[in-house]
Amino acid sequence: MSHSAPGLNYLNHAKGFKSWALTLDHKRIGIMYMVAVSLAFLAGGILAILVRLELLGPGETIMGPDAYNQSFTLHAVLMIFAFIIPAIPAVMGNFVLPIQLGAKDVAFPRLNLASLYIYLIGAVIVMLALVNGRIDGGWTFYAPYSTSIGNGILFVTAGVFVMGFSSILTGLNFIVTVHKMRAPGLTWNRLPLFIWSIYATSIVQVLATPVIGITVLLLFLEKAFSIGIFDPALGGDPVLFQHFFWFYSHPAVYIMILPAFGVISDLMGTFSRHQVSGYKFVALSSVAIAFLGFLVWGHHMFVSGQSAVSSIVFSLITYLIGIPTGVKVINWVQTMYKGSVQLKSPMLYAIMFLFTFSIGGFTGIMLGVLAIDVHLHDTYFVVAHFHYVMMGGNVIAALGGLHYWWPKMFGKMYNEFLAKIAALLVFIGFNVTFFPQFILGTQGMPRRYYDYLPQYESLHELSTYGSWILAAGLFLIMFYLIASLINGKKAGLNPWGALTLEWTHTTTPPDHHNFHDTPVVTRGAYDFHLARHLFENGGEVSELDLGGDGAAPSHEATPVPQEPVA
Amino acid sequence: MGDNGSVWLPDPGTALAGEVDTLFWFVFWTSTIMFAMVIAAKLYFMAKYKRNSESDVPEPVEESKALEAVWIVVPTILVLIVFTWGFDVFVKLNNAPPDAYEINVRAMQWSWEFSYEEGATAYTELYVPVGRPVKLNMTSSDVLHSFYVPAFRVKHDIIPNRYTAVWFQAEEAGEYMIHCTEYCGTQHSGMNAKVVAVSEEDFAAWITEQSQDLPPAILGEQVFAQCQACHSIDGSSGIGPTMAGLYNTERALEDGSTVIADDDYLLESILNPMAKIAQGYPPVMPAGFSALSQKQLDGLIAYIKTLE
Amino acid sequence: MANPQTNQPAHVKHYFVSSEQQFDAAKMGMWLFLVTEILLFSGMFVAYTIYRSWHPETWMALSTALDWKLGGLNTLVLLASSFTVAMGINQIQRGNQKGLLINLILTFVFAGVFLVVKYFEYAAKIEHGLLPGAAFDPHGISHGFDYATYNVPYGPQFFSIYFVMTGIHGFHVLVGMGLFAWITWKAKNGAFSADYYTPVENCGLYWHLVDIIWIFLFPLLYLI
Amino acid sequence: MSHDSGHHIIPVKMLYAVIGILVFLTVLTVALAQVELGVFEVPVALAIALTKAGFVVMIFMALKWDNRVNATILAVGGLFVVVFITFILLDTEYRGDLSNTTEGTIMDQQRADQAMEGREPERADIQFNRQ
Repeated sequence: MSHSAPGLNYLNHAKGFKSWALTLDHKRIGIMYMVAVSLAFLAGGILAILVRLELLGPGETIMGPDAYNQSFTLHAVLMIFAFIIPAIPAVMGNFVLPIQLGAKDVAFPRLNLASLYIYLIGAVIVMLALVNGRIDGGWTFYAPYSTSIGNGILFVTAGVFVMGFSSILTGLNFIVTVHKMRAPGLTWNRLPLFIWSIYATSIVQVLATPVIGITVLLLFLEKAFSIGIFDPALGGDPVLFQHFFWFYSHPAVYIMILPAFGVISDLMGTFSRHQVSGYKFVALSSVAIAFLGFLVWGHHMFVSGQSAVSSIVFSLITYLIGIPTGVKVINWVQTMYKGSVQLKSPMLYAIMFLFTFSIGGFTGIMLGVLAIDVHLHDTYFVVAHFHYVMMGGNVIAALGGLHYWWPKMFGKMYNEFLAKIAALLVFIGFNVTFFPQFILGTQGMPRRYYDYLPQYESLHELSTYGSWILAAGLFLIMFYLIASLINGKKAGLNPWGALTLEWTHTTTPPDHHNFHDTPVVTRGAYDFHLARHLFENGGEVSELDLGGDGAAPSHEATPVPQEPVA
Repeated sequence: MGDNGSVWLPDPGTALAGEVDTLFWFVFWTSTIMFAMVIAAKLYFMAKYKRNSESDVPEPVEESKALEAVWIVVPTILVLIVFTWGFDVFVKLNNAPPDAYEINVRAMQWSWEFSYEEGATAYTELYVPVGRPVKLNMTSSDVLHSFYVPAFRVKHDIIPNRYTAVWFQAEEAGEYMIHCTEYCGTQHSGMNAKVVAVSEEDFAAWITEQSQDLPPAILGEQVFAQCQACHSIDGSSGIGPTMAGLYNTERALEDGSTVIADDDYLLESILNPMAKIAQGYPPVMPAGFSALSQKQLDGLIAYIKTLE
Repeated sequence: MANPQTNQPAHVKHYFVSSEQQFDAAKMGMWLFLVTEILLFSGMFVAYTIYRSWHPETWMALSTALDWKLGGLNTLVLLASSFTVAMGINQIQRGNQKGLLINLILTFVFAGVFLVVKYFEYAAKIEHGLLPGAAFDPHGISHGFDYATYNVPYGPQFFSIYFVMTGIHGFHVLVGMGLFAWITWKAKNGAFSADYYTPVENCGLYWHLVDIIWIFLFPLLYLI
Repeated sequence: MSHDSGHHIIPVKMLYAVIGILVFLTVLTVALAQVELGVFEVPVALAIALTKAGFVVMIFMALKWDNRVNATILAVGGLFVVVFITFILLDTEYRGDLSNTTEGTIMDQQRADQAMEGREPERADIQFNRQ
């Protein structure tokens, strides 16, 4: 196997600012995305800590109502548009997806780089709102409140519009890449579930994001020219705005959670060294969920004044989507059954995900019940629910994925002991922060409240303490990951014994062109029983599996047919 | 976690709230049991199938179609039960009995106005009779609000330019919090009020007392609580002109003309604020005040006359 | 001219295996992009549908405020431009670079004509206060017709939807003109051949979509 | 998937035929708009527009000879536009079906009152719930 000069990889084959800023390499773009979304996460996280600090007691604790209202709004906008939506697809999707497909790059590398810059421009425009009037009222921008405040809303809508473009271009790129650039032998049935879920996510991104585009555009025009589509004072209909908004924003929930499903599937398979139970179901249900996700937006609007007919239809379809999601959870648990489970830190996050996401899922069912939602809508129950899904789902999975692919990305191992401590801190901190909020919600504490009744104080206090534990865990992760870059142990080719192409067919870190020769795939992503030879010597797999199944692992290149399967 | 749920749910204040709670507990316990099963299985598998040897490669498991069917069919049945049940209670929650006692509610940034057909108007306390269904016809003067009484498990958004409604029948005398649950600006979390449920007799007495002819200026002072965010009474300038010493003076208008601030002008300015815009002030006064009753309007004007 | 390493034509990027794969990928990407465009416009069509179903009388009354002759003319202009694009692709598929160039220039001209007509339409509306939302204030008399009669409830919404729909569409025409200017320039330099004309194909697809949107806008706004 | 799917050369004659049809349909829809069609007005106009769009998509955009995947993409896009419109109509057409919301707006009601009584709208203790 002739790689380009030994020791050269995508990180060091070219140096200098320009080699990064103008790179077309999907791996470098993924890394740059990682830096960008991490900054967004840091900013959003600091705001979250401030918000929790303010809620430590009733009345003013550290800031006044206007500062508080803007803090939670900016927290939401940053976390949703600038962090969660791009987190897994744009970072791990970019880095891993082409390699898992056996491709040398995504289908449109220039577009890929463009979407990174578009994302950055969008984020900057959003931040401009801070110095150009205020933005409050949450990330939902409900009219007519949003058009009644200062000009900050113009910047936020413009920024969201621009970031939406980035999201669309990424999704479009991935769909084409999955369709057109799979390696020979990599049939749909052999695709890693991570690919399936990113594929499903991309469908949602392409179909839903344009609608938030037109929605924020109309909101922009409503603010700038009073066009009277949403503003009731001019004869518009504010409920129509909510339809427009949720037509995107509910599917956006699936943009956030579907990639997490993919990461968890990969982790479950690899660390159980076992076929993911119900592979076909898990794969196809991702796509089914992506489509069904478009038919349930009205469950955010049961008390908004929409017709009862639509509430009923939306409620019913909400359950239809709950079932496949539930079965997926069971499939992941079942993957461990008669498997060979290894509790490395990435797997800890997968295990944690099963816990937190299940709570998020069950409380989602609770909120889908028409009569109960009347009580729980816009209370802390909803806040807790979506944090269990978004953070307990997406962020936990993203952390799992980060720990899983970190060695491949940088060729360095982090400190496994610290990683386990951090995982524990995150788990405890997360649950202490958000579980009390369920009870606050059922007790009737409305969300987006700066001040509250004294009866809610003890639970708020608990929640705030939890946020400190959570923050400690996250800072610990930041610390040892950065430390690993400086003095981490060198990572092997395939430390987890995974079977997807990024582990079996690339060096660590990968070569600039991923593969020198196009790999040929002869087994499914989780067919560990067909790859026994890789594990014969025990320990971590340290050799590339270039021969396909049956062949002995060898450094000798096996001739690879060139003709691709499109 | 008893049936009245001191930890999870506040005491229900209406019979319908009790029905909601029953449904809540059904979903709660079913979910908890299923969740416990999933977590138990997870922990068991984690321990039982722990990797013993690094070269261990387990055989794939034959997937049981029957088991898969169970996972799909059982939850489907459960959610269909929950859906039907939830739908049933939802319709009850949203359909007020035809004989309900109706109260008009106007929400605004950041206060409430409850007006009774007998003529009484309240701002911080919504008096209702115990044991009689009460229907609130609600609308908003500015942005979206939402009317929420946790103890009654009722909530509905309040929309400008449209009436929405909630109804409830308080079972016991007492006070119940009202919150606004749709974000409406700086003082969103301060937009609270109370339902005060009293016996029929007390309610009758209250409403008679409140609907009594207060001296107009006193009534006007009460009503003026809504105006104070923009109009001062001490001569300082706000979003709108001050009311102090306004009566019967000559006012300059935006269009260059002038007008005497007499009764007719004040009335017109309240009912149709865009007709004559005072010079130097933005035309932002909401039209919502046209909903005030004749008596309230007379009261307001009487009160403004008293402001020197 | 071929890439010595892969024996592929020069226009094939290194991460593609063949010219075919690259062409298919580009085209699929374009179709996906067109779908996002459709969904972007769908929001406006939804607003149109809802408000029309709420206030059909306003919609019927105010469609007469739009000049169907100018709208119809623009429809024909766009159809013609779609035709010239299709012809251009036909020409380059046969290797006729000059044929392509002529058709591209024609398309560009038609797009320009469309915008000029649009300009006159907008100018007339603005002159008589047929404006979106709060600015709606129909006034003035032209050809013996009193525009004030257009002052009906929900007229502001009609003109909001009219201006936003045609405005976004017009913006797409403008972008299209930019694209055609670019590929016309490339075509002039002989960048395209029967083997490689992907940008023409994709710009063409975009342009046809702009045409299709107008095919719906015209009857919905001007005729019914 | 056929390998020369994207490179079908459409005969010039067919292009001329299609532009002919499109111009004819445009004239037709304008002509029909001058006639009173009542409830059929909208469906007829939409049907003609859909036919025209169909010709453009199939022939000018060559979807007829194109890869199936591209046709699927377009179909899915169309489907979601329909979903978008239908589900919102489920709300707007049935708004006020329970007594928790009124069907009409306060402005409309005031306007109706005004028209009926020919005077300034009475202050709005209007009650227009459907019982």
